[in-house]
Amino acid sequence: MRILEGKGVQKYFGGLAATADVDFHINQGEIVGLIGPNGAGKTTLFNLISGSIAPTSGTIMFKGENILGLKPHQICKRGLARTFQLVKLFGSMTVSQNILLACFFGKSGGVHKSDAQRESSRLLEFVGLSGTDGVIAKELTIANQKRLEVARALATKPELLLLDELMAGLNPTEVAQATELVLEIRKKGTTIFMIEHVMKAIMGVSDRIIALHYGKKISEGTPEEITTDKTVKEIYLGI
Amino acid sequence: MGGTLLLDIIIGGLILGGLYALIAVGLGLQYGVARVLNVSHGEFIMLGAFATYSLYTSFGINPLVSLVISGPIVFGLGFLIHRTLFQHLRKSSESMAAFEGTSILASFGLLFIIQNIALLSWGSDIKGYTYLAGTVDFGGAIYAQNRLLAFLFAIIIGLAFYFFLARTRFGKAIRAAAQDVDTAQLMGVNIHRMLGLCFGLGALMAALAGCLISMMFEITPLMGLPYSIIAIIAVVLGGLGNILGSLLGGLILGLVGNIVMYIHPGLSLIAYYMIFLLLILVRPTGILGK
Amino acid sequence: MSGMIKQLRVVFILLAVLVVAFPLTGYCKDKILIGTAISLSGPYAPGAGMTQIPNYKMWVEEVNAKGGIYVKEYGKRLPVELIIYDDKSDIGTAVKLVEKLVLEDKVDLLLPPWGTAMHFAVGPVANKYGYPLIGPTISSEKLRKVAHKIPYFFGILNMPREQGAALVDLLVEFGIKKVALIYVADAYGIEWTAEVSPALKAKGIKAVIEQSYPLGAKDLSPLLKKIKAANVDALLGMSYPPDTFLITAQSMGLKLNPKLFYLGVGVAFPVYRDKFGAKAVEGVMGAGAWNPKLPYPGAKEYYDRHVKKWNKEPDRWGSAFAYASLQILEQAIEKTGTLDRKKLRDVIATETFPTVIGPVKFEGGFNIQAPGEIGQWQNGEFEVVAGKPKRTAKPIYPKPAWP
Amino acid sequence: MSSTNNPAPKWLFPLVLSFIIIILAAVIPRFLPPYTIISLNDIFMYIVLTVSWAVFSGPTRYISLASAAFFGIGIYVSAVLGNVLPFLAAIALGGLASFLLALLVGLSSLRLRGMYFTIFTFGLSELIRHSVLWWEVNITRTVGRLVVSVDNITVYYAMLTIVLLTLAMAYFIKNSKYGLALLAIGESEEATDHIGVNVNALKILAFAMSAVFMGAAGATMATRWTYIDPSIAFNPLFSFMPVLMAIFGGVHRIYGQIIGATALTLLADMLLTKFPYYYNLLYGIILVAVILFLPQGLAGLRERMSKWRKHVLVK
Repeated sequence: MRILEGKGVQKYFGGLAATADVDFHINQGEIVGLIGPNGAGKTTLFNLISGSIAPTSGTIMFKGENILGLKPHQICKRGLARTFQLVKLFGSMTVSQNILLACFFGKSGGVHKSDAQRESSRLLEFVGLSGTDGVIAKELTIANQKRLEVARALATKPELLLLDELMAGLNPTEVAQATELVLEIRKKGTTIFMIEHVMKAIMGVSDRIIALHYGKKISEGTPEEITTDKTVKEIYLGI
Repeated sequence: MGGTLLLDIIIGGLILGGLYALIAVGLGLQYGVARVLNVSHGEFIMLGAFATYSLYTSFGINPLVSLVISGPIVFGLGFLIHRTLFQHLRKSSESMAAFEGTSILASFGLLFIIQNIALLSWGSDIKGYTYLAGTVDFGGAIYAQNRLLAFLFAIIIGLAFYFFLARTRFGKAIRAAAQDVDTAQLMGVNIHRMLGLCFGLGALMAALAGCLISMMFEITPLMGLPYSIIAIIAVVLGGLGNILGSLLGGLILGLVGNIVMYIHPGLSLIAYYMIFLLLILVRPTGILGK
Repeated sequence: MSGMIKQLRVVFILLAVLVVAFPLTGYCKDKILIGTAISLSGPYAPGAGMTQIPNYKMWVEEVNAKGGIYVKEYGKRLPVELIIYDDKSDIGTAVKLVEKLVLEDKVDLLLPPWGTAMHFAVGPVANKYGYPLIGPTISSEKLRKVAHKIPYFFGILNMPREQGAALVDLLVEFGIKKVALIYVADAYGIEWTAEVSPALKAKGIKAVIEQSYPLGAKDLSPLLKKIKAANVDALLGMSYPPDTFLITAQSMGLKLNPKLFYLGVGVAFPVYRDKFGAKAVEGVMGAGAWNPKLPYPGAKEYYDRHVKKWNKEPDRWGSAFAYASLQILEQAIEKTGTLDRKKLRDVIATETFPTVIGPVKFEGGFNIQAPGEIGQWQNGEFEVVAGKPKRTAKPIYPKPAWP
Repeated sequence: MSSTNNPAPKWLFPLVLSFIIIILAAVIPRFLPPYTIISLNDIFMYIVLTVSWAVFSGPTRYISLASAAFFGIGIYVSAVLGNVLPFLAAIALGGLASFLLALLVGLSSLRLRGMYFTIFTFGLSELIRHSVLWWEVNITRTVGRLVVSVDNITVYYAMLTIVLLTLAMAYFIKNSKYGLALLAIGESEEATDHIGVNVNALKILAFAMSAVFMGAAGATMATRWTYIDPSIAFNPLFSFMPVLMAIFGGVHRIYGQIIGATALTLLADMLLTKFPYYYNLLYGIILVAVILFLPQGLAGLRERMSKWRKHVLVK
């Protein structure tokens, strides 16, 4: 079943197409990777899906409903959450406050405070941050900030999670941990759509990969197909 | 009526705008670069005006010459204030946002202090003198000499500043610092000295504007705040951190003010603020903002 | 033991406080305490610092040099002590400080603040506590509507009704037919226009331009250019000091030379003459008229004392009125022989008082004696030119062109 | 580490405190000199303005300079309708008018951030002031209105009630999930939106809520001033003072805001009457000195003290 399906998604900034006529779909339970060189329009596509920016034209169906043009909070309430390329935590708030807020306002909404607190501890343990509840978020290491952002997104109870460069800036050990985390999230039933530059990681974890270039989809397929795709090799892998 | 009068009004507006531009560029340096929203900017204008007045009426010193005396003093005062007060605040504030808050509070303090000292030294009376009040006639369009002079000053200083910012190393450092202090620091600039100089330069321009204002209007120790407000509006309108924007903002304020004053004096302030608010809504980061 | 010492100490301190505080309770009256909350800072400070505060201080000094005011009920002269608070040109502060003067400092008398708005705010408060107040800087027709509700308040300055009528009479006298009427968009401008505009119509004088402009304008040349183009006989500006100065400077620049040039508050200030020069302002007319040549006892002496003490001339608008209001207060105390404010009020309301602005008499709370309504600068003196019987000089008409 | 997971005392403390305040406040006017009550009215007024301002501007970091507009609209409601409406109705209407005006201001300024928001709100207040002035000059042809005056004790109780309501509102918003969300808006508006918070609605609503008691306070205080005109009612000082007082006391703590408002009002009172000619000088020096040594405001003092105490105890 297709949980997310985009048709003819276009976004122009001035006269420049950030994404031009992109068609894509994500199946329930999949992990799909989105790759492409800088400026290929990956983050723009995420912004369009999550409602950060309004599209020029096209449709994006989420669970059979067109969500294009909805506001981010409305999309979140429908079960779609995301993280950001540059971490956007509530830096001066505590780790647990970051997550509590997502519990209160996310898809489930109206959660009682004690339930939210339980959920928060569970999520922190899940992403490997147990015991940091009272720490001020901006005092965490970059890797831990990224984990916290994932936990915060999960706290909204998403069915589809968009991860924007989760592994950028992490060392090899941390990359391995992050990969593990992605798989764990999927195991719990959340579908994942992720932008990644760390090729080894994304090839290892994705079921399917979409490649963008200059706002256009140039290729789509299993990791093996992508690595052998001529066009991708030429423009993206630089071979 | 008709075309020539309208042109006349527009030129008149630009002339007043020139003065505002001068004030705005001064504040633009202090707020755009040094990040101090200096509400006491008008007090430095007042100091400049009273220095000119006192030197002229007591010692007969030509108001333009008096700048040579009052200019460096006010510049030094501004530099010193930044060194002792704002630099310290900047270091002790945990974030730039916090610094903006505390610096507003401190500059309010400065406003009260300077105004009170001026009241004690000059009394609250209205004062004034006449200098260059004569007019210049451009084929029927008449302008006061002192207003033309103010405009001329504003343009010269504006252009000089533009080239200073665009061409010199120090100017480039200022521009960099307006965008991002860390980068400027990477360029090897002594950031605190530079911010202090910017603040001093801002005060200097205020004093210069004060000198010109004292030729055009009557002066009192309480005259400062309205000018601070004009400057803040012009800077924001032009785009924070953009010196050319501040210049433009000042010109626009003067121009809009004069045009609405001509069309309907009774509605002029309403129209004035409406235009300003609409401009901000259309350009939410200022006319020359990113 | 130590507890007892502590108790004793408390008793001792209480006694000491009582001894110290006793004279303050007014039992043995040794001075007249007068208080005022007036603008030492903020936008009203220039006005207050020119028209009222110098006169307040000078009067206190003069009274005390005589040994004080003789108060019969105490059988001796009581010196005056003046408490001045700064109302910051803020109504809330003014009201509060007046209540502090009354309730906490327990002053015997109050002196008024500066400006129409402040008088409107403080007047009712003074009235509530039964303090007579003679306001030298309120000029408002609205006051007539509320005067009966505040019997302790007296308006001594010229009101727009009489002053406006005098101005229009002047226009009729000169046979002026076409005028421009501009006014500042504030209480003063509106009330004046409300009086003058219909009076002009009644006399068949045409106001080809009738236009308000905002307070605090920095450039009125667009409006003045319109007036110049309209080629009127008279410019009537119901203006406040900043715009009075601005209109004058810009009219000079534009060579706007109507035959009669009248502006509101500010023309009568000596600084107006000094800024532009006596020659330049020759023939300019303005609101308010008093000068030391007026034949009232003490007028010349008052002027000289003011110049000597402050090294500046009193303004020809409200200064003498402010001083006169103090003279009235002093005379009222001497007449009644008491500091009983009810009695003082009744005497002020009914008797006639010789002052530097002439014999002041209040009817329904309003002074019916004016030394003059409109003045004109002539050879460096602000001559009274209207009402006609009070003239100290013949009006110059038409006004000489700007130099 | 902060100890936010122990709800009982956190609830108990303000409850007990407010009881004490209510009881004291009900009894106090009988025993206090009348001028002290007048002073308290002023303190109450500034507490309402400061705490209200901080409800929105504190957590979100959107520095609003529209307080004068909200306060002023309340004043005008009271001046225009004071003759025909009972005191309480005028107060309630003042609050409502202020609420509606704030909704409008909030709606129109949604696009703006940082200083642009600040100057926009300032410009809007000035626009409102000049529009009211224009209306009075050209339509009613009278600038300046006399307000029906109300005795000081009644004003005192009205202001006390408004203060308590303001504090209650501030407290409940701060400790609710919406308070947390406002704080998050101050950190990252985009992220807040993406975790399901209707940011625009919350911003506008909080802004409007913060205006209610400013308007009510305006309607109440107008009766003390007896005379008002647009420049008195919409005096920009009422926009600046709450900001100063909040920063002076400490923006992020309600008690800091209360202390800031109280301290600066008392300080002004004291200096104004003791040193009428040096008042601004001393006031300015104190402002500068406090901000130099306590950049966190007076509330920072407590944190400093406790740090220092720990330091000493360790030794």
